[in-house]
Amino acid sequence: MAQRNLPMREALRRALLEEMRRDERVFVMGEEVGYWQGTHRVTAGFIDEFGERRVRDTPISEMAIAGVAVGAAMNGLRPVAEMMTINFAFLALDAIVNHAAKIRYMFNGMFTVPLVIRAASGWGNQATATHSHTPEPIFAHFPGLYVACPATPYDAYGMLKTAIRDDNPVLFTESIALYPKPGPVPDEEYTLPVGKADIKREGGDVTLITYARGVEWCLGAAKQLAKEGIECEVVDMRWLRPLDMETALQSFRKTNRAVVVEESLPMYSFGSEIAARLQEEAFDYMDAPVKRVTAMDVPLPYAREIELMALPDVQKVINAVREVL
Amino acid sequence: MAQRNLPMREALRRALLEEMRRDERVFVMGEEVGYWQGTHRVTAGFIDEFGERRVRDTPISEMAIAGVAVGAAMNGLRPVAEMMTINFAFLALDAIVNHAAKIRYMFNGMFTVPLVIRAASGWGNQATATHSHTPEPIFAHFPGLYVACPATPYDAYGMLKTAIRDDNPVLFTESIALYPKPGPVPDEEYTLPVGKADIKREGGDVTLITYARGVEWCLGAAKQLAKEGIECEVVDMRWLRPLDMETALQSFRKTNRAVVVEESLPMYSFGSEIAARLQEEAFDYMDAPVKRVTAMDVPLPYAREIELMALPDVQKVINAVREVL
Amino acid sequence: MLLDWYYQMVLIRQFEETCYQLYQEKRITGVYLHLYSGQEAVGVGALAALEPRDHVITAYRDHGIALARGVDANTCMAEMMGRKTGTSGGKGGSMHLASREHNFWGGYAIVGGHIPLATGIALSDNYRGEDNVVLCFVGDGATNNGYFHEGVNMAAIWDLPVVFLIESNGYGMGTETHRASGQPELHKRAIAYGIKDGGRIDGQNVIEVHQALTDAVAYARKNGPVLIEAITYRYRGHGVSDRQYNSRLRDELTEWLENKDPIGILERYLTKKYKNIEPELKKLIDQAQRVVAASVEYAESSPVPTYEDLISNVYV
Amino acid sequence: MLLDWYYQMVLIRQFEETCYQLYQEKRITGVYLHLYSGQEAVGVGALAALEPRDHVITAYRDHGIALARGVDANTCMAEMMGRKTGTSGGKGGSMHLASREHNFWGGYAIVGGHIPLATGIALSDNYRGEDNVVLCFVGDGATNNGYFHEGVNMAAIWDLPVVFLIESNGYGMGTETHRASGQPELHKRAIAYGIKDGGRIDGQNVIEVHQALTDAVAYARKNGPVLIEAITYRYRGHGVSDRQYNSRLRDELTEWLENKDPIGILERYLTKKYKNIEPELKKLIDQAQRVVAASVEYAESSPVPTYEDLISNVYV
Ligand SMILES: Cc1ncc(C[n+]2csc(CCOP(=O)(O)OP(=O)(O)O)c2C)c(N)n1
Ligand SMILES: Cc1ncc(C[n+]2csc(CCOP(=O)(O)OP(=O)(O)O)c2C)c(N)n1
Ligand SMILES: [Mg+2]
Ligand SMILES: [Mg+2]
Repeated sequence: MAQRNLPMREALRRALLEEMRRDERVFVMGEEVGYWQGTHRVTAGFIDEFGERRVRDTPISEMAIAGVAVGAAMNGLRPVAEMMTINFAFLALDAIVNHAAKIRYMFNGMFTVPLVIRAASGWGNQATATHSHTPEPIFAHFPGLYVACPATPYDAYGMLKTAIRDDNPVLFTESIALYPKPGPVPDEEYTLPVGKADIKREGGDVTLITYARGVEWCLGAAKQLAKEGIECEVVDMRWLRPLDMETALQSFRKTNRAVVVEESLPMYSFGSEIAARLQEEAFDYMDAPVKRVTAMDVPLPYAREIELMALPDVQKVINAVREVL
Repeated sequence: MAQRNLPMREALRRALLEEMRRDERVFVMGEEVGYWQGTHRVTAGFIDEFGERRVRDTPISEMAIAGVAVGAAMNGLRPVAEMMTINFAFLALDAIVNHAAKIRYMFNGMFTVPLVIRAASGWGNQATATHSHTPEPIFAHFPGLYVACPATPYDAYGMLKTAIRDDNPVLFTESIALYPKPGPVPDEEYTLPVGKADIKREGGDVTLITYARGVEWCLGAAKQLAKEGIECEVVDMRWLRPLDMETALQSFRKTNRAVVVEESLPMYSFGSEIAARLQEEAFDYMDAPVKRVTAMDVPLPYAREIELMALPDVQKVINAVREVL
Repeated sequence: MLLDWYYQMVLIRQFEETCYQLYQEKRITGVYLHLYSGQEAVGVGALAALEPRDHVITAYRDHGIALARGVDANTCMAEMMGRKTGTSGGKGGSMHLASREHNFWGGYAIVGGHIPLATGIALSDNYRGEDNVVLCFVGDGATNNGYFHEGVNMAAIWDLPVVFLIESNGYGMGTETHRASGQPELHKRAIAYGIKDGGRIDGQNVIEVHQALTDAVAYARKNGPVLIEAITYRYRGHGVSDRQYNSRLRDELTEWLENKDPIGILERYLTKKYKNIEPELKKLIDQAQRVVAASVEYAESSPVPTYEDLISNVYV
Repeated sequence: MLLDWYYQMVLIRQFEETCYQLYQEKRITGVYLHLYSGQEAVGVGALAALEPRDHVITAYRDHGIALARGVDANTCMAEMMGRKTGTSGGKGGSMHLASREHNFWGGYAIVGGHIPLATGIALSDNYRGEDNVVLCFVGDGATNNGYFHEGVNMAAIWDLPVVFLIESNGYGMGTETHRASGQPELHKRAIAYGIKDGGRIDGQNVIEVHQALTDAVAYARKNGPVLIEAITYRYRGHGVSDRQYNSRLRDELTEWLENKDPIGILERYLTKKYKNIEPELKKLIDQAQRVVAASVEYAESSPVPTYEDLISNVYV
């Protein structure tokens, strides 16, 4: 099958563009998605092709971006609302959790909320404490919402199309650090199933469970460890909700050892849930405790040197793997 | 020592009243804290004693309640801001996480934010999906904040005084269901240390780790199980941040079995973190997987019958204990 | 038309007072029950200004709006009692009535949270080239929330046909408007968004409400958002757990009940204008009582939701 | 006084253009760097209207405010470069300058987030019976955020002495004011809070800014909040990563640079009014250049933070 190397931002852009061409009900709204061409250029060129009706620049009003999108979705459209970065989605937490995620349930199925909220996520750009969150697990705590976090251009394309076509509200996060990273994307259209994890690398010695940018660190660690004959299996969860524990458990039952890697903070987070589930559901397979690699438990500082110290990296993953072997 | 049986709401009220009398810089603000006497009557009578200067009714403006309190704290006061219920704190998440919790760090200690945000929490009143959150772990994910969640009038009194006197921002949650429940409170003033868990019941067979309203379910289960000769140790974490894992681990190293009980939703939550930590830090002591008892992974419905099905209760704790024995 | 409004107001009053009674008897349970008694003319007059194709949305004080929109009293009462036959299958309760077929998009419990939804609902129709209006009820207290500011402004910049109707009932729970709003003449906030200021109207006079809203709806359909403020009063406090009544409030309540009751005002108007209309009014009152009594029976004989209901409709 | 303002504006311009240069050379790194070039008269004129006991707070476009408030250029530049000697120990960066001793409460990066802080800072002083004023800079884009609505309204109901000064530089990132605000004359939003409308002023004329702010500050000190709007322009786009420049914007920029530059305006005023002042101006320009050059040296020779700094000051 013909394919092309695309940076993740281009893969996302292509998916969104195709969906807008395919379905008149799909439109984008958010800060600077139009004339500015999108802060992360995912909507570059859209305003020219689709005009102001379908490409809506909004005020700096996160509560309303989310809330208006919910209303539009309830009444038959399929909004793709952009939070410039997920940090600003904190201002929309109520609209996302109490409205997007709950309306279908509260009214017992009377309304459908086919909404995608896209948000750039992650840290490591000296963006400092308020602008450096990776809080996907926080949103994934709440039922009623799906949370999608692609790690490659291939996944980004297929998952975004899936998210747009799904009738449930989806928080779709995009790692800022991954936007420019290229990867192969087939020319032919495809979608990827909701809530399906993906084995990004096979290996029999230890399972690395991660998502989004963590995949990069895990694959980096796996490559280095392979030189010493240690084979890591890298499980990319891809969706934090629904969470495909089956795939993770299958791998763990094979390797009997796991490290969970995430970009976010350590407490009450992704690693917490995965570790809890592994010991709960595969206790008899545990040859070692599940270790977690996360950012340090501090707000992120500006100065590059200390900012990098606080973040996960390949070496920290390697160290954790050695601990569980 | 002389003591008195007080409902938790009275214990809280007494603590707050004493602190306001003791320290002129302490004041309360929030929706209906004044003339309405406080939605949960924790500030009943305050407006008469302290007047509008120190007892400030606010508009329905959660972002500003938190944000204004932060500014006031930075500039030398010690606000006790009330979120009528923690559900509305979602609207203040940014102000709490990005301002209250981060300002000290971002400005490298230039500012101090001695702020308490009180919020009534919990479900089980047919308050329905948007009004039934117990999201303490969500807030406790973020460094820079303390999160206090008392389970008894004794703790509520001592912890609230501590929170008010501490120079860090504290989210202080109060279980709605516990407000009317009485318990002994010494007449003499006392405070309780930040971040210290408490053994609410000793026992050698299994450790129940919980907080706030979960203590009630755990003690209830312990009582029943004791009749069969099963002795539960009940560890009340009291603070979700700082999290006193040492106390929990000590108990676990003794019993080798644990059940974590919480009122909140199952995923990326309190039970996740505790289970992850136990297996990580006491792997060699695990005789069984750590089980979790939580609310079901659904929004809360109105109808009483099905609402109660979704919630944790004594029987569910007992069942989980049997599974780990 | 006037008789129809009279009937609707009486029906709402009857429904609300019955709810109150049922709550005292613990036949309706829970903590939240916000009654519309006293505010009937706002809902009835305003909804009469809409066409069926237009849309309605409100906050948690939603019983009267649902009934005035024509939603069956049976399903409303069943929802109060958490029954499977309720508008929301017993899962939404008092604060979350809705009916898609009536273009009644529901009651919402987070103060202000429904305001951007109104803008979004309007956006959809506008996107499709339809000129249906959205009528969005807003509490006085809600106008101080960020949702109001952002939601109204977004309707303004996109010229969407939304009528934001503020029900100024004097309080947001216990706080008087002037203690919560720097600008207590709330309709004046229209200027902050460059939208039409629909002014302040007497919310107790259903005829005046209807007239003003007819104008506002016509304006909105053509030109974009309108902000309008109706002065009204809630007889049953904020909600059933409101324990705020002191003597000042009691005097205030008596004054409204005696001189500004919306049903009384219309009744006086009708009896003055039409000779011998009393029997007809009496018939309508009887009818309302029968409908509400039947709704209680319907609700109480309806099944409660089951485990299946608990876990269904979290997702599509 | 005029010469002092002139110096401050030149210092800011010099500082900002140096930052721009350093960023191109990767001697300042990161993604956020929002320059104040073009807006100097607003900050300088407004701060000149304050007493030292008054307070200042702003958003992330904060370099000019810090310098105009008298914060040492060395520590500001050190913060840009993430050094231990920076105002915030290198942990806050460009968007988070502050100086407690100057009652400069900082730059804040969440749009609108600092507005309630301003109200809270004012509340504290007011609580203690002090009549110090808080000057809160607000972006035009920020006025559409819930924080603005709630924060200003709360200042209004408590009559707190806050001057909310909107820096209308035409854009919130790339969106023109009229596309984001239903009411593009932002000062008119004062009426929504029942506070003093300080009107619209020319933000490029430091003398006019100073005069208007002197009035506003005096009013606020006595009576409560003021909302005032200064029309201005940012020369360096939204931030250093702004890649929006098209020909329309280039024409616009040229027009402002040539005819409405705040330094140029004051320069023309001074040279017209005072004979032979040019050498003095030249001296001030030289001085500013020296100060900024020295600040770069200071910053680059300062130590970077260490692990100890990374983990300190999370809590008291
Ligand atoms: C965001 C939020 N904050 C607080 C509450 C609690 N609350 C429920 S109703 C209410 C008062 C609302 O007053 P108003 O908007 O005037 O409506 P009314 O009850 O008078 O109809 C408050 C504070 C809430 N539901 N949501
Ligand atoms: C809540 C929030 N939303 C979005 C952003 C991203 N953002 C940063 S600056 C900005 C534009 C602000 O414009 P304005 O208030 O006019 O200030 P100016 O940059 O013109 O000084 C935006 C959208 C943010 N920092 N915070
Ligand atoms: Mg009201
Ligand atoms: Mg601007």
